[in-house]
Amino acid sequence: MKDLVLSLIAEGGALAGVPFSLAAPLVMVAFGALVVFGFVLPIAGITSWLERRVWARIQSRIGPNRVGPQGFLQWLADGLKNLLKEDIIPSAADKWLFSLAPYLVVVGFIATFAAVPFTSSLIIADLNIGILYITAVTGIVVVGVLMAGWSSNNKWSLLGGIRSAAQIVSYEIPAGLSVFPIVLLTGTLSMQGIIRAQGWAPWDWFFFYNPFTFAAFFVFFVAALAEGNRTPFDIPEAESELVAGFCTEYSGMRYLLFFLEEWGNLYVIGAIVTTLFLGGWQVPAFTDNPMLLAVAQFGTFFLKAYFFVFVAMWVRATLPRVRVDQLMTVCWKYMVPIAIVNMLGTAAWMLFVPETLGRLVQFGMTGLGAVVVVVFFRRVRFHLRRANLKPSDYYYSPII
Amino acid sequence: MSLGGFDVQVLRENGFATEEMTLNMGPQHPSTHGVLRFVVRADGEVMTEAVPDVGYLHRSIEKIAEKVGYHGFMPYTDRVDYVAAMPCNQGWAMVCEKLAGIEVPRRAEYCRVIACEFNRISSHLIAVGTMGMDIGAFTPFTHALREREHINDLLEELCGARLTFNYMRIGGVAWDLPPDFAEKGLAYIDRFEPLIDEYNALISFNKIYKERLINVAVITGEEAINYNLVGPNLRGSGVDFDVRRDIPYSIYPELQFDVPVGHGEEGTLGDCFDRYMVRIREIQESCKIIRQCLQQIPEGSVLAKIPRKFKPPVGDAYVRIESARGDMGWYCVSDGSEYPYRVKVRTGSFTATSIIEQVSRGLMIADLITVVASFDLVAPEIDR
Amino acid sequence: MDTAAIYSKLKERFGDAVLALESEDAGDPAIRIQPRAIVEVAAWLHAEADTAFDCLTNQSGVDYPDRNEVEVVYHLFSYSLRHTCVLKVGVPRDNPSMPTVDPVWKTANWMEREVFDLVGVVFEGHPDLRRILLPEDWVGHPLRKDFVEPTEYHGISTKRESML
Amino acid sequence: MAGYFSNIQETVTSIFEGMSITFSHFVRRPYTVQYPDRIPIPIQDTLPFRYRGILEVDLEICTGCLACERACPIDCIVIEAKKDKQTKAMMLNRFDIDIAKCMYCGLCSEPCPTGSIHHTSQFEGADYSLESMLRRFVKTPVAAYKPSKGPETDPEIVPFLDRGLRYLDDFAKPGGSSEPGEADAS
Amino acid sequence: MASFDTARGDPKMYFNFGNVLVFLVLGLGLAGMMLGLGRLLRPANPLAQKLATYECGELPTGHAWINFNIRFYLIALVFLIFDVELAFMYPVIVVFRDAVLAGHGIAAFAKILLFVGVLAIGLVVVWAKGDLEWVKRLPVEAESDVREAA
Amino acid sequence: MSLLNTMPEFMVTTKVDEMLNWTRKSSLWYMLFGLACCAIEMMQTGGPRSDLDRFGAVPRATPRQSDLMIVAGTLTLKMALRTKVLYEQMPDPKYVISMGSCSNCGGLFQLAYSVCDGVDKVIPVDVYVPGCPPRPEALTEGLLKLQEKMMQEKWLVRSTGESRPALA
Repeated sequence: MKDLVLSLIAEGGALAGVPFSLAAPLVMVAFGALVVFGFVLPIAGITSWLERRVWARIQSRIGPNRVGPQGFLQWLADGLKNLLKEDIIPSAADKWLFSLAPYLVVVGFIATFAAVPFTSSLIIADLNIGILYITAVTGIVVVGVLMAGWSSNNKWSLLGGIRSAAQIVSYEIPAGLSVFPIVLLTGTLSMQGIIRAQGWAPWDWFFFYNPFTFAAFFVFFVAALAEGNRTPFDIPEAESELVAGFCTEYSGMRYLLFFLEEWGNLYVIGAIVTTLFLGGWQVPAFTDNPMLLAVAQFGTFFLKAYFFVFVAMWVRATLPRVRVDQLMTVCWKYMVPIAIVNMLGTAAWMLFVPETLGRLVQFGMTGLGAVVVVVFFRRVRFHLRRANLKPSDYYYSPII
Repeated sequence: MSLGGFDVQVLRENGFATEEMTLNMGPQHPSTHGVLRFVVRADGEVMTEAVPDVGYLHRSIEKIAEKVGYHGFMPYTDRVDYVAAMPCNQGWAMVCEKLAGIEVPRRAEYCRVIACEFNRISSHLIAVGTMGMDIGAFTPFTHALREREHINDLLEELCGARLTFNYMRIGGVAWDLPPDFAEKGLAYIDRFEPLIDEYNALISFNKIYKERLINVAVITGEEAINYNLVGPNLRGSGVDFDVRRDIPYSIYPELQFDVPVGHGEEGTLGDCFDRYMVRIREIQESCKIIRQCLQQIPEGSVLAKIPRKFKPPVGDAYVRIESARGDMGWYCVSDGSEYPYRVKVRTGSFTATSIIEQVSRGLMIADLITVVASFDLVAPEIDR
Repeated sequence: MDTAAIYSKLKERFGDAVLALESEDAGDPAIRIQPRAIVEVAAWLHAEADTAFDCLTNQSGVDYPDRNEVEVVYHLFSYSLRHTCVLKVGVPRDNPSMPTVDPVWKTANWMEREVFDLVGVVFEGHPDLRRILLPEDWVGHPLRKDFVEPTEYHGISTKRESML
Repeated sequence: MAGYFSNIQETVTSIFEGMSITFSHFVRRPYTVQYPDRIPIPIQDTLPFRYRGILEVDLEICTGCLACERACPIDCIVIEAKKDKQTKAMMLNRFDIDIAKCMYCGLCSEPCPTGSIHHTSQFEGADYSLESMLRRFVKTPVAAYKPSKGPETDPEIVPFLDRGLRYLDDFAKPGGSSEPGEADAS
Repeated sequence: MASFDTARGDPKMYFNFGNVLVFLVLGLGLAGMMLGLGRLLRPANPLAQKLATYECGELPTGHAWINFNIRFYLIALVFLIFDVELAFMYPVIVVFRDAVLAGHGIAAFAKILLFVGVLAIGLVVVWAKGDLEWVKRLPVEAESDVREAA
Repeated sequence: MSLLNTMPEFMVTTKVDEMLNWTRKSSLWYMLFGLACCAIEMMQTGGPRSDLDRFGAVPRATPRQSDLMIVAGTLTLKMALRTKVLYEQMPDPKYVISMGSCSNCGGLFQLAYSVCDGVDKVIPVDVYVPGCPPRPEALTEGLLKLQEKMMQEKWLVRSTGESRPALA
């Protein structure tokens, strides 16, 4: 980022002659706005449309397909519609907190994007405490949600808000603990640093590094789902129990901001998981062209991150939700101990396992992953056969 | 406790004062299955009391019966339990036939049983589907709806409507089976049966799902009988009783089928999971029954000769049939005129709702949803 | 055990409290009981080993203006012995009150509330006798034969002009 | 302790199984029928013959016997039929059906002697006002149909009567007689 | 390998945090803009009924601001202890790799074990005391006690 | 401060109005308000065969986030009062579809003593869908009819006569 500013104000740059102290904020704001409006908002919106399509497909439906080609503009219609909706602040609510809550939620979510990498050179702020920063900033969302739940003066909201606070706060622990194995291995908290410590090949990813990081990945992903209020941990807004949870009283745009956070957060989850465990933007060095390489890196990172967005959608379409006490049991009695074992195991691994054996284990783990995938697709085939489908019942295209 | 009033009860735990919250769950709530209201008093997430408040769908069907006459009441029976309207049709037809002593042609009995069993499947699909939805899994619900559409298509061919069938008449049925109904029905049953396994693998045996259902709202067999629970709710508590088998009516004695009974396969006998699994197994049994009926159905007429002005002799009769929600009682008093003197419908949901206050004490708010869904309540069946 | 046998046993045990066996009409035979004796009869039928009526399947109220009587009908069933029995109790129309059988069968709680709501029989000793199906502020008992529909409820008129 | 690990194992396997089922739906054809525009044939044409949609009256074969009006439990049919003093013919002055009130039970079409009043497969009738749901079939008074002694010969009526009798034939007949419901006309 | 370069006065760091600040402001601006734009276009028709608290169609009984059950806050306390512990562990974790490379990995591992040991003991204690049970079933006698006392 | 109903009518403003109407009609979130028999058909309409989601209509549990109330089923007098409350708690602009005979005019329950004959006695209705219950396609048609109606509305443009939006 700083290099970009320097090159812009250098001789022949677009901002030649402008002093650094003026150019830097200008470029920052411009670039930030570009990221927010050009990437974050569309990603959140498109994710909402895609989720409805994926969901619909799993449920033998089609999903939104009338607004724009394949219903692609559905998110725009939803957004604009909510812009035009009346904004209700219940008379019994605490008006200030009620209005403030969506701001906090959006800020907490937008700020995470500052530390999310896109390519090897493109990251808004490569903080040396990157991963710590992200965990810290997502905490703002908790405050917002709790505030929304409390200020509505609605019992469903209150229950939703408190559930959400307890849940996010609890799952912070396994999520934090699952980052530790990676930090142990890399010795840095910087997002780019963690990615650089991995390679492009699957066996060079921390996912397959050893059994402990393998387990840590799942613990982290599940904890991240819980922090993002996703099924099976969507108890704060549990529609069938709490009507709409903490946002029961929110209408129109204010509601949409919560909505935006939820969808946008999915990408953040994917990006962090990709960074920590899946080698981030790492691609083989196939070309010298920096532009081409950047595009490849961006594509790789985006696809990896979006795969987890897809997985989250898919999980949501599969699983029921847990109960509050079970949620806590899963966290404190299962995930926290497992995360602690993962961390200690990784540290011990670094100390005691020789490099050649470690290398072999990496290949072995990768092979194991491949086996799991194969078993999975065999199960899929089994279910398809059991359902006695006629040839005309198969339909492979995503477009309908 | 007054229903509308708000009385704060302070509970002391560890010396800290916490207040109880009075929550209205319903009448408009996504999982109260229509319009049902619970006045929940909760301490945090734990309910100290959940008092059902019913009557939001009281449509005075019993009074209407006194105005529209025996034939004209048939469409109203559809609306007593719209999810399983066929058994209600049959109940009304049977109580009239019992009063007047009418013999129903055998083919008509077969038609009735086929229709009722198809309807039982579609009703149980709603029951298990909404169970999934209330617990947060939307996909099994839509899959259940999809299979229901197939059954609706079949029933539509049979009687021209998807939900409110008005298929049966006093003395028989209104329409004979369509020409290719047997083939279509058998083909569908063949296709449908493996899907139950898929459904089970997707949701019934899911660990999270099981954890939500097991050991929740345990009802012992004795309690169930005392509270007059019926059908799958009763059998879920381990009481081996099915009207179709034990107080035989229609052609059920001639058919081979098992009566699924809960046996506490996971956790305690009589919990939500048992009630749920009884329904899943009943779907399989219904498939068996339909298959037998479609293969054995005799030729003949499907409607006995009944005068247009139907006047049963003076007297009263009580008929019990096994609806999808269990033992459904139809009580009809005739004064010899064209109009019934008094009709009373005893329904399964009504008694099931009355036990909720008892079993929901000390459960969590999320469990109330499970309990309501496990009883498979249908609002108009409670209120009529 | 059929109704006649139960009747003779009841007659033997309770004497005058058991009024008659009604079996001449179409449909089910029934045993007519004195209103005051219903709890004892019910408890006895529930407890006795060869009757063992452990379930009250149905309880309904029927209004007979010409007899000036409201009749409460109990349909009993025994899950252990698989037999049924019908009890009928007539209470005067202008003062319809009788004891509750809630202590014998829990299910009577709601069924009696319904009978109270729709027909207006007051059950003495009932733990929670309020309206169940109709709103609390409803006037009248609609399944009485002389019930007149109100024209308005909270500002909503209950009649609709036919378009025809 | 064994329970602890078997819990984890059961959770993982059951979720794996569930995920494989949901994934298999990506290659199954969606069940949606894209009403109203993206379907090869209108829904109405795919409905079974018995489908009870919006009521329709063929005035050409209506005998004015009022059987349907009497059969309707909720009085949503109103017919005014009068004997014309001069021509001695039954004149239909009014035949109204309130489809907003109708409960689509089919009880009216069952006693109809000619199948004049019948349910169609038409179900679309949504509108902005209730008044538009009042179907007035008689625009100007028409003479009621008088069943002829022998088979019908009037070419304008034959198709209607054929359809009507076919519709009636679908109903079960008391005692199983296959005669068309002429006997009920009285 | 990028090491933990917290060189004091690294201008890049200030620059990066400046960027973060920009994002915070952008977030606020985004929300503000959306709400402001909506204000131009949305109807406003506040009626007393409309602003009443939603409670499934019933009129709300009492308000929602009550003293909530203490259990909800206990979780927060447990979390605080754990989170502080986690924060203390970050420095050790980050330099562990360097320590291993430098050959005194065992000592570093022992330190980590110490930290984690404290954490684990805490977890075991909380677990054993039953404070991880999110909601204990209400003691029935406690309820009746209160009724008698009142 | 609001721009609604302030603009003169010319090319641009009508186009903008059209666009606003388009977004509104493409994203009709309906409130889960199943009352009786029609509720099942409403569920089926959201289900796989009819899939209202195609038109961007998704169910919402709370009135605060819904644009459309589909009154599906018999409205009893006891429920009518609650229905009014729920309708009023929806934010503007809001629409009502009356689904089925019972909510149209009481239908077959006009004979009953405890049924409110028609939801239009309590709240304004935009589209009536006949049927008992209407099949899912009929409800879909009702939704499309409502969309047609929504496209005729004027929001920005100063409108004369009866305009739907009741503005403060």
